[in-house]
Amino acid sequence: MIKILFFAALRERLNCEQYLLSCDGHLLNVATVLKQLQSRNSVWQQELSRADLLCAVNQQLVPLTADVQDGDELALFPPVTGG
Amino acid sequence: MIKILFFAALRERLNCEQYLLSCDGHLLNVATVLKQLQSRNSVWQQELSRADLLCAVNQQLVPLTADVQDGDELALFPPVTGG
Amino acid sequence: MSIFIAVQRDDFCVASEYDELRCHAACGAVVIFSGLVRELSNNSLHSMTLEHYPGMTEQALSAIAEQAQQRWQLGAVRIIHRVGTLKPNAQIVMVGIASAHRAAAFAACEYIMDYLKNRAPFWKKEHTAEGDYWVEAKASDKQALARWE
Amino acid sequence: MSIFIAVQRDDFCVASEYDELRCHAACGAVVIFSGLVRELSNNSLHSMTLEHYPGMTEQALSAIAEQAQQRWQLGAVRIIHRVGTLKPNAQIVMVGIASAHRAAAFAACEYIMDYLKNRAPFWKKEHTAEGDYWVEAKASDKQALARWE
Repeated sequence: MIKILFFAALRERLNCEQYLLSCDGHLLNVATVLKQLQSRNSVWQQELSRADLLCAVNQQLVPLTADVQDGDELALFPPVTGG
Repeated sequence: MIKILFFAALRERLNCEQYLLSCDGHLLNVATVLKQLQSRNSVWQQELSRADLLCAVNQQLVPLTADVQDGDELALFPPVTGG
Repeated sequence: MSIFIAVQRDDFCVASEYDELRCHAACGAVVIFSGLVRELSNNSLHSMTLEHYPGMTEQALSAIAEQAQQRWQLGAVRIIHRVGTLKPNAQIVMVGIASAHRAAAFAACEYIMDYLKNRAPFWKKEHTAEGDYWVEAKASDKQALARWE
Repeated sequence: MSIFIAVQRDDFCVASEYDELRCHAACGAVVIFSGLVRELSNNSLHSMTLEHYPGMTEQALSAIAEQAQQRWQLGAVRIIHRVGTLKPNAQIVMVGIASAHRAAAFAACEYIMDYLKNRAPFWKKEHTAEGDYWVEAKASDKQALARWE
């Protein structure tokens, strides 16, 4: 399983904090995971297609081409606004 | 009279804090004042010829071409090292 | 070189942080940045909530501090970032640097803030008289980062 | 916009200065620089004496603060510079800025320090185990100024 976390405005718009995705032992990359999530419905399609979406695998910022596999924590979130 | 002040290392090397120069009502510039002071002796000659000498007229940094006249306060000092 | 990182709900004390920073004998320069909750121009801000990604925030701040340490000669780096609900004028974040020379201290402090603004997983939501709004990321923060790369 | 300038023998308190700076409601950013008497590498520094040109120092610092204010949108500028004899680790100078945004606060603080280092009439004499020496001006301070011109 891949544990997927959503934060801030994205969490509110998807109305979802956490989502578990089975990857059947396959090595995926973030972009293919996003495709699967986008297919859920039109809101997810729209929100997860945003060009400014950021992603972290195991708490490290990564590009959409990064690998992700069973046991990983994948976080998806809008541009950060701390500081 | 022009009141001439010396500070820091320059004050110590000239062994002089303050020097009063009569200018007989003439409008001088800093460079001509320096020439007069340099003519006092070889130490003044050397110390007041340094390329890094700074000068202030009435407490404002000015170039050697600045005018100076009766009643002015002219300060001469080495590069500053505060902060 | 010492690094101190904290992500906390509690307020922090700049005076104590400064005392920690200035006790590095070889350091002649201390630079502190403090970020505060700013009033909106129409004075309608009630409060602001800072959400974060627990676990990743501390890692991200540590990584940024280490990058700064590799880039400049630093004696100490201290970063504190608050989360939770904050009122106008409350302290949000503090970055403090001690270094032998001021140029390194200024550069490292600004570098850390520029990275933090773009890479550390914090998000602000403003609670105003008109409703609640997520703060939008600023293009100027992205541009600020570009000059270090 | 408020400007506060002091040249004094007494020590100053960064905590109180910070409290003054952070009470500007429209300001989200405070940057403070503090300069300390640094140990020499061989640990031989007993103390340091700061001489100045009374009257001109205050004018020079005010002029620098006003230049910074013309260049950036600032809420408050505070500059304190000590004179007299100071021990290692003593505070020498503090520049504090409050501004709406951090880029202006950082830039103004560094600008003021760069000008102060080159234009304000203070001179340091080190008292060491080997004797008393006037501190030489550093080329790096002159270069630091050049980028603002």
